[in-house]
Amino acid sequence: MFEFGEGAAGSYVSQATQQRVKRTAVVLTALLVAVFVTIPVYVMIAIAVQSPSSAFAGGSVQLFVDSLSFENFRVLLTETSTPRYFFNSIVVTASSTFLSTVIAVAAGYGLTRFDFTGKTLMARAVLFAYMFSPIVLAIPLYVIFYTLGLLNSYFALTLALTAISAPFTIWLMWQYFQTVPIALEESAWVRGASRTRTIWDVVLPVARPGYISAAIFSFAVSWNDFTMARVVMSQDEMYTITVGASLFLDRVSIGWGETMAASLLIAIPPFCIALFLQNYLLQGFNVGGLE
Amino acid sequence: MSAVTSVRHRVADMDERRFLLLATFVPVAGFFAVVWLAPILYALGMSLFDNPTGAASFVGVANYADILTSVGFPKYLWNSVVYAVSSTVLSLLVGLGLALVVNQQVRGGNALRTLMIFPYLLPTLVVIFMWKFILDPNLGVLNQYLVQWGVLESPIAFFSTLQWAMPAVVVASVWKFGSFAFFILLARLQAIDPNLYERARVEGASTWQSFRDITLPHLRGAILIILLVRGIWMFNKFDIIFLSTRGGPLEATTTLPIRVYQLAFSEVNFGGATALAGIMFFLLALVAVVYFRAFEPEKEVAN
Amino acid sequence: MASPIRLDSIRKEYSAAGNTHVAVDDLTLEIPAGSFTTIVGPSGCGKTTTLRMIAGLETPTAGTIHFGDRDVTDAPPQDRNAAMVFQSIALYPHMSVRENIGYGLKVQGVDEAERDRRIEEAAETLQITAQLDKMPSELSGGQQQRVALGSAFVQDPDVLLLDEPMSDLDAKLKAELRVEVQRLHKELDATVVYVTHDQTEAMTMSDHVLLLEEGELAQFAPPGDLFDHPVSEYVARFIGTPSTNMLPATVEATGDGYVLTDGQFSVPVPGDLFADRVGDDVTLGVRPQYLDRGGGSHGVRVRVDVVEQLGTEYVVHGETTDGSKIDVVVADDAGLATGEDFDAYFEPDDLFVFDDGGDTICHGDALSQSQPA
Amino acid sequence: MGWSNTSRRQFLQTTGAAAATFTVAGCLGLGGGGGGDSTIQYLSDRGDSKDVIDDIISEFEDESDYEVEVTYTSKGTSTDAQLQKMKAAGNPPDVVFDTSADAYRYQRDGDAAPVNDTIEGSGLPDPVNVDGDSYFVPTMVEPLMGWYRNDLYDENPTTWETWQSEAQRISENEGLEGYVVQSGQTNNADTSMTQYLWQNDVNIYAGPSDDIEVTIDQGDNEQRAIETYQWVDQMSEYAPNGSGWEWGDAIGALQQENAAAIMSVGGLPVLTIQEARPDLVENLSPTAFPLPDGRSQDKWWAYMEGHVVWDGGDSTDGAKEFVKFFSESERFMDFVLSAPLFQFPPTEEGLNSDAVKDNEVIQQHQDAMDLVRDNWDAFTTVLATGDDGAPNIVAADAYGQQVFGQSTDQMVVGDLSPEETVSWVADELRALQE
Repeated sequence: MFEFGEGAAGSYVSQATQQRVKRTAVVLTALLVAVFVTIPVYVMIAIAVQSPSSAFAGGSVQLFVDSLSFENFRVLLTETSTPRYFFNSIVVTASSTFLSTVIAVAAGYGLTRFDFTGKTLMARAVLFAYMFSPIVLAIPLYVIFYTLGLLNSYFALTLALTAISAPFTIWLMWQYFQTVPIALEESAWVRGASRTRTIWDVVLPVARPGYISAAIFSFAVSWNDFTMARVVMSQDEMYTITVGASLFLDRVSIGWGETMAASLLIAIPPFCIALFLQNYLLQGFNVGGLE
Repeated sequence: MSAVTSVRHRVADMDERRFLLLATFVPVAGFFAVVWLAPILYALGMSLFDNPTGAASFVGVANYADILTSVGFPKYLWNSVVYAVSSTVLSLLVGLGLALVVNQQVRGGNALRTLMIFPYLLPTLVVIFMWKFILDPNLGVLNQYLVQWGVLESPIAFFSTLQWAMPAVVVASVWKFGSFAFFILLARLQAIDPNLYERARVEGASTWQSFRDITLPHLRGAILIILLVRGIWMFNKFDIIFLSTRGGPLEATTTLPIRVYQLAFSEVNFGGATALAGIMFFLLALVAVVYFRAFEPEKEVAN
Repeated sequence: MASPIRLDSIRKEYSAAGNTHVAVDDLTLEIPAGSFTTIVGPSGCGKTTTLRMIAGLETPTAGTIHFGDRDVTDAPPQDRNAAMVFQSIALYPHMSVRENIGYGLKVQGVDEAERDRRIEEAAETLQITAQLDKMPSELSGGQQQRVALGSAFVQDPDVLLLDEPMSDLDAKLKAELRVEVQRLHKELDATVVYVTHDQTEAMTMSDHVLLLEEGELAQFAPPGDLFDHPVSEYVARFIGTPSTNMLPATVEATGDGYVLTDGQFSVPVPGDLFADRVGDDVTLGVRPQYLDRGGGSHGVRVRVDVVEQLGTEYVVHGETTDGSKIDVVVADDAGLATGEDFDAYFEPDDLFVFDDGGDTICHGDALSQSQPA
Repeated sequence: MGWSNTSRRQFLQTTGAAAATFTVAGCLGLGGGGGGDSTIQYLSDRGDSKDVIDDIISEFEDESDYEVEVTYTSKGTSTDAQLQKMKAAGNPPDVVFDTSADAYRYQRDGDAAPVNDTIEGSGLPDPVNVDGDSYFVPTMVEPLMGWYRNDLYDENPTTWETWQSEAQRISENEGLEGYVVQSGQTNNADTSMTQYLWQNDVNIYAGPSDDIEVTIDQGDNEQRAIETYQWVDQMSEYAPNGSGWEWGDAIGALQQENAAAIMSVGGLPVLTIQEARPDLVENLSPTAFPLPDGRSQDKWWAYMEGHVVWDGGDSTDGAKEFVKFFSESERFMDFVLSAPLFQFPPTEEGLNSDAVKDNEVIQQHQDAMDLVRDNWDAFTTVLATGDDGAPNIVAADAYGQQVFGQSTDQMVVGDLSPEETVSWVADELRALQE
């Protein structure tokens, strides 16, 4: 008779069986996750590219597209300010991504290369910044930006978005720079390069996977943002796509078809990034990892 | 040898060093002062006033006392903990599972990787549109198929049923945030020396044993950090819950951030809202300090 | 122009968490211009710190450094016309081999044509011409090391610093590169300072060896001097393989003079050195190569532990009767087996005598003069 | 509280100044965020009518010295959130588009300025009149309205009893639920529950504006309220779980043929369903709320939305000019009719105007229009529920927190009995008075 007990897997089941079990588990997990991740995206696309009357025909949702229609997109592009909102989103996302990355590279470099009092404190403060519920910060930030005369400016929204992403990007670059050997810089110094020049010639190129990851993260934060844009922007022509969409989508004449079409448009930049830059992302987390 | 230079400095180099030091920290510090420190202090200041945005009157810690003794507080706190813990742990498990899979170099692993990062980059608004649509009792495809296949007799309104609302919100959260853990863990997995596994196999360890004794210990640091950072983020998560259930039904998904919002904007009690935010901040800080003491995740971070 | 390097009372402290660690303490020496000096010593003795202070990567806590007449103590590394090869090789992963080698020249503003000429010249010397347009990650370890050498060499530095550049290479490559480095030294008009923990490298390559002991200077001398005239028990033990045997003995006065004895041997010694040490414990150092099974003026009984074959020779590891470890190098193991006993003989000529503080009292040449005629 | 005020202002200044020092942008100087004296800040959740609003504004700007800067908010609480921020910064808006109930709240807090000029002699209703001053300029009326499937229901069931038996028949025989009971903190749930209570003549409140009393659990009201909750509870048997349902969710149920009737607002359901299920529209008929036998339809919930002029903004006078201009504008009817059948003019005169008669959508749904005309006199805002229609701040606050919607949730989801629900809701209402 078979005996099952402690260590049975190790002792009695052959390596081949174990490998087979493992293989099956691997494939099953992969499939499950793939399905879990894909289905909502597919549903979004399916609803977006059908006219509402064919998507909902007969009282059930048609997921199998048999007649393509760009009616939903036409409504978005002609009857709403979607293009303008998109433009705004791209402007602030790009500038916040840039700013957040620059700040992270600077702070990450400083944290790993200089020793000064208050360094640990500062590093911790970065983490503690995330502990304050951001909802109530809307009012103080509004007051501050108002006082500075910065409401309805790309600049203020860029600052606000960077505030959300910077703690994490700083942390990421801090990690990353710890894996960049200081000997690379020293070797440049010995060969006559100033510290500043060394940063351009050596540090930045070597840290590229790190800051690309940081940039992708801050992109995600900025593109995702709703709250900060709501705080800073109060004019229709300055709204970002998420705020703008939330406004026009609650109109009486807008339904799920347009909603999904808007979602699809919003999803295009993230999709491109996922497709083209994910290798960098992995490298960034990899070397930058949590060593 | 230490990378950090010593107490005495050369004059010429000193200037450039000081310049770089200032260049790397002053903007960052100033920036943080404006966009984090000032608003936080401002909010904490407001928490000491009644009607701080109107005819403010100083009430000391009365707002704090009111919040802590209010009937709903324990329930909202519990909801927050349930939401933060379950969504963090589940995204960790999903991320870990998938990272292990992709690390096995299965065919299509790269496609999976692309798939995984995509939800993370999508705005919450869009994520919620998707999930509301899928789980909707009327339009939702999930209900449609479950009823069609005879699994359910009648559709379930996932976001508005007492027992389903929280799980539904958690599922949507895990969908969006699973890849955060995935990428960090995958990176760590790929950094493990394959020789260790070879050695374990030679020494007769089973697949499970080598996972337990080699893989897990190597991931420990990453897991600790994910739990901490993600946990804090999820505890303070507002939009995903608000957009999907607004805290309902019957406060089943009313977490502390949702409560902050209700206090601030539907009950127009900004003093109370900021006091609650203050309480949450102190709770998180406390947990973080204990966590730092107990697990020392910083060791994994800073040398 | 190669310049001499003068260190004056150099001290380097690190403080971490309230503790002060002294890495280098009161180091004074002058490295002659154009010489090849090796810094050796066990891990943590301050070798690399000393080198980094010469490079300008660390600043001394106290003391001064001069290159020739120029005080460079406070000069940044950029201004020293030094070149350095790092232990980690430190090639820039994002630059091709050509760019790596030429980076220093580029920084100095050398025009491209001149740069290319010098890069190619260096590449030829180091036999890496074929690799010039590859990326560092495509090279083998030995080739990477050559590129690192080339990068330093191409700059025509006054001072060339090498920090354990071969520690990660296999023995064959090491041997090859050792020759390469020496050849470079000859071609270059530079003072070379070379850090290693490998004494064979130190002894074979250099004109001068600086041996450090916990941050302090143990001995600074040409390799032969270090081998033949160690200034302390520490130097004697560190230099030479296998390590110098240490035999405890006592100074005794006999009727016609003084002897060092442990009961088995009794080595007569001159009174001028030992008269006032009667009764003191001393240590006799004798290199395993100078112990002889065949016979000699003094002997100790050795019990064999292990016999190792080392090329044409054998090293016998054993114990003396009082339990001290002793190694003997013999040309022929002659069937020595574990547990067997034999006598090992030495001549007073080959001895070093150390006091109980580890300082040298005298070397064998001083003893031989006192031999009774 | 002079002392506290000072300390708060100092606190504001210190924080503001600190922020200013810290940022490079500090050199851009103070103030200027919301514009100077000649800019009117206008807060509106009518993104639907953006084109018309922009036209009216540009006409206004042509004729006056003011400029109007609009901030659109989404429906729901985002107007409140925006207001909070602007108040905190000492930069309040000058005109807010909101409901009459909100206007009354602002008046109570001392934030509203009188708009007598616009109201007097205009024939407009005057729902927020305090001590002879008017504080609200109505621009539109949005009555609740139900819609049912005329192919499943043989005719309009009208009474509680018939609705119940018909809903039961449909639920049991037609493969979809007969009705929808919305519950929870949503406008749809709150208005529906309030209207059900009204249908059974429950007087939730009594007393003049300055002495509102909660009477839902007093005298006969209690029994009638219990009956109402009992009926709703029974209807929920023939309805999908509608917890947390807002207007759109209920409409979804109708559109996807999961329910055969819903209570909603105006023509909103047909406007939405028109797009996704044009084939279904002809099967939908409008209805009043179900009515118990023997009762008459004398209170019909209608939102009244319009303009409030904020007191203490930079351009109060300009704002008064603007709201007057807006109401008298030629494009005014276009504004109202930008969501026809959902928004109606604020006066009977407007209702009978050619603009309404000629509207294409309204023409297609004459039955809904008839319902509005026939019940015009019964239209009541939740605010006007004090004695003789006096403004009722408790009702306004209760709507603000959707207490009645929550009460339905307590019963249907939380399993309170109708009796318990009535006392629960009475307690909640009294708590609002504290």
